[in-house]
Amino acid sequence: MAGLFEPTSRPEYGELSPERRDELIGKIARAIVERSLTAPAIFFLESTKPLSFIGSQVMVFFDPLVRSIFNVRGYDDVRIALEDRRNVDLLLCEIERYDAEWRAEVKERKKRRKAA
Amino acid sequence: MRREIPMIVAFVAGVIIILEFFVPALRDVAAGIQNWYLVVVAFAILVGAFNLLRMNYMKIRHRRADWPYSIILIIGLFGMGLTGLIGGIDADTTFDWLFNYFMFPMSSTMFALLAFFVASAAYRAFRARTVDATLLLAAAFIVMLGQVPLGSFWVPSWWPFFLSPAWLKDRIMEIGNTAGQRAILIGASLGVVSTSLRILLGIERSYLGEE
Amino acid sequence: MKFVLWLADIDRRILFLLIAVAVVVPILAPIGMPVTVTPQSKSIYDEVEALPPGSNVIVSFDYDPATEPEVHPMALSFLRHCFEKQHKVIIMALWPQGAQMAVRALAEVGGDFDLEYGRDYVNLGYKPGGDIVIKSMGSSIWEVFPRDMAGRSTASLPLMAKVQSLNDVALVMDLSAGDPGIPAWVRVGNALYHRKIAGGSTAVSAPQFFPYLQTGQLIGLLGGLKGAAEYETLIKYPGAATRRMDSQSVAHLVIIIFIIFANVSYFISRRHKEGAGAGRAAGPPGTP
Amino acid sequence: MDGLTLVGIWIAAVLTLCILSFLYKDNPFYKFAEYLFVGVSAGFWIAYNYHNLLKPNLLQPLFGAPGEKGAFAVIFQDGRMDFRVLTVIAGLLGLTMLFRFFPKVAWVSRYGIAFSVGLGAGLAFIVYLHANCLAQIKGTIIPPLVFNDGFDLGASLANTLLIVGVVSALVYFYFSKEHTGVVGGVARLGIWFLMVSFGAAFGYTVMARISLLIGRMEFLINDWIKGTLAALGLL
Repeated sequence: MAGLFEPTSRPEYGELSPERRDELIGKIARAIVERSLTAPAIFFLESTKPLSFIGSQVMVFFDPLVRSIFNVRGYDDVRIALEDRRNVDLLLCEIERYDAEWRAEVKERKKRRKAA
Repeated sequence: MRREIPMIVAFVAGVIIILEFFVPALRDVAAGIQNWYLVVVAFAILVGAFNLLRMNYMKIRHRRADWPYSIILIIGLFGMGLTGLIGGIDADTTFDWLFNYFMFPMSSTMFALLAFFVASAAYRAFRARTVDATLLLAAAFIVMLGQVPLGSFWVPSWWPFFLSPAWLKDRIMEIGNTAGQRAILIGASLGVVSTSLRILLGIERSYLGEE
Repeated sequence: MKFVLWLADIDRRILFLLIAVAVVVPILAPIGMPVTVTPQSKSIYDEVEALPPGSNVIVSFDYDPATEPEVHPMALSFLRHCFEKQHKVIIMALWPQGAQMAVRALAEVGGDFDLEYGRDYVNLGYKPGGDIVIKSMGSSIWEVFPRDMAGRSTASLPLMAKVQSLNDVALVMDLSAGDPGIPAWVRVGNALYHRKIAGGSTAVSAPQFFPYLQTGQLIGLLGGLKGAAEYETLIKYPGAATRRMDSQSVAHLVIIIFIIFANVSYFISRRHKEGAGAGRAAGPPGTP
Repeated sequence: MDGLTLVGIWIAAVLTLCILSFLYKDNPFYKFAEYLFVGVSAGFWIAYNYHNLLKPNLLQPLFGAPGEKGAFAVIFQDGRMDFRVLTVIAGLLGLTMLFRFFPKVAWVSRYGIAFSVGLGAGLAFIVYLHANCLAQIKGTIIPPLVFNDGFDLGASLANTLLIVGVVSALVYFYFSKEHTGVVGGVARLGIWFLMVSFGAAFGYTVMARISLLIGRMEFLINDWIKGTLAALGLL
């Protein structure tokens, strides 16, 4: 029984460091924006925000199963991040910020290509 | 051997299911192991519930943020679970009463709450900023209008049918939506098919965990 | 200009209030708007009508209380239609809450007909496992469901004695709030066993199923509350869904007005600011 | 309405209001309901799993049910073979899953997992290929020009758009980051089709959520307020 209720090497019950949180949020935001999914993602996140905790608990429930079948990195981190609803807001802001940046960059690149 | 035998088990189980379509004699064998699968899934659900209990117990023990609420969660889990296990789950049992007056209202209100957020998300996110966003907005707009009686009652008789919300909605669903959803279905199914094949051939082994 | 900026930054609680009013007023003062029927709903109705009386129909309850207002009215009208046509109804569930919803539905509809349990309908209860459950039913329903919800041996029920596998079933109606649900029945029930599958689903997942309609893998689809209201109209027994369409109409109208306001204010403020950061007129999304 | 039902309706109403209080702001009442909901749902699932699966599909075939002998009794008392005894294997495979929680013997759980993953993969391979891949491709191989007693412009347009939409959206999936040349142009078109799908899905989502809210409001108005007034003889 010893290991059962003890922390393991996995960050199962820990809290997310601000650096790790920002890294995760940045990564998700980039993946969304670069696939041109900004608009649908904002709508989806905005409209399901109240359920973030339930989402995290569903992840806890399926954790042993998901982990059995797939090798998902960052599963724990996403789950822990979801427990705090404020992180969804941070993600929304980051998507909007990066979207503006990315679109400016693409425009710039097109201009340069035309000039060349 | 701790990895090889499970890999063989996975291969044999999967191949029986596939071969059954070509070898009718395997039908009884397949039927038998399918029933086993259901039992294993039932155990997997118990494992999930236990993991939920374990995580919340640790949250309480280590006094993490919001830990007192985890006590409520555990009370709910045992209250509902034990009532059902001991008293049965048929109509007019205590379990049924708990379902009707605890679980039912919470489950439905959680999702009803989203109505408000969907409305405010529509207000905040549906802006014709780019071509993408405009298409999204236009499709959503027409579908919302075309779905309800109020969206069409104002249409006068001389109005061209191809500009009526109900007609436009049907075309969006049958053409644009069907095309997009079908691409998603095909793309996702190719992913599932290749993952399944990799599992059966022993290329994908992450389900075996670390060494 | 001030008004436009105020609109762009409106406290979302004002929007919440407007939605609440839009929903509540029609409940207190019903309008009674007519419901038009789409071909997707009509084809399910026609199929039930065309089956010879006494056909075996599976109704799979794969939804939960969270989607009850949309899907439950479909369950009620579909059961009513089957019982009117004297079809034999086999109830099952791939969601545990679905089994409980089936108990409710039978209590609400059953009393209006002269029905005998085991002869006219059965409730086989819930099994976990989704696709595999349906797959097993293709070889033997008795084996997957050895006992019904109340613990009686399935093979001993007069209705089930004649229904050994999916091949003995004329139609499957799936009431679905996700997967396992319509997708699982299409994948296995239709693709492997060539059963006719009809579906009633939440509006959230309905758009996903349109590709199946075009290929005929799904014979028909009731989508959300509108679909439920359509079926009530078809069987000429208006109920909860038809009633709820009033509130639905008004709420849609309010949201559409929101979207128009938001875009007008967005364009005006963008022109006003001429560029710089105008794209984020709404400001960062904040908690309520 | 009996007393117990009235009590139940009041509990339901209070829990409903706890959750709706989130509209004002995140608060302890909402958190209370949120955690309770997760707990109760898990408990519900456990009870159903036992009564609807473990009992009829595992325990009763082995140990028997009222009026019916189990496999063990047939074998050991009557001395006859009963193949239901093979269900023991299912029980053992299921039990291995529980070993996950003990790091030293966690490898045992691989048996149950490997069995269910393998079997699931076998079925998924066939049904996804059949229903979601081949059938969908077949549904897209349709004539771009339709003739029904002459050229049918509407049907031709619909078919052509469907074919173009599916192909371009697939191009987008597989070359999503390329934005140059012909492929980039086709992928761009694919995004537009996907945006129409998402827009339609959002329109439907709005409809769904509103429906659910209507259901809750009907409960509060008709069952709770009017019901209580009726029980008190005021209505």
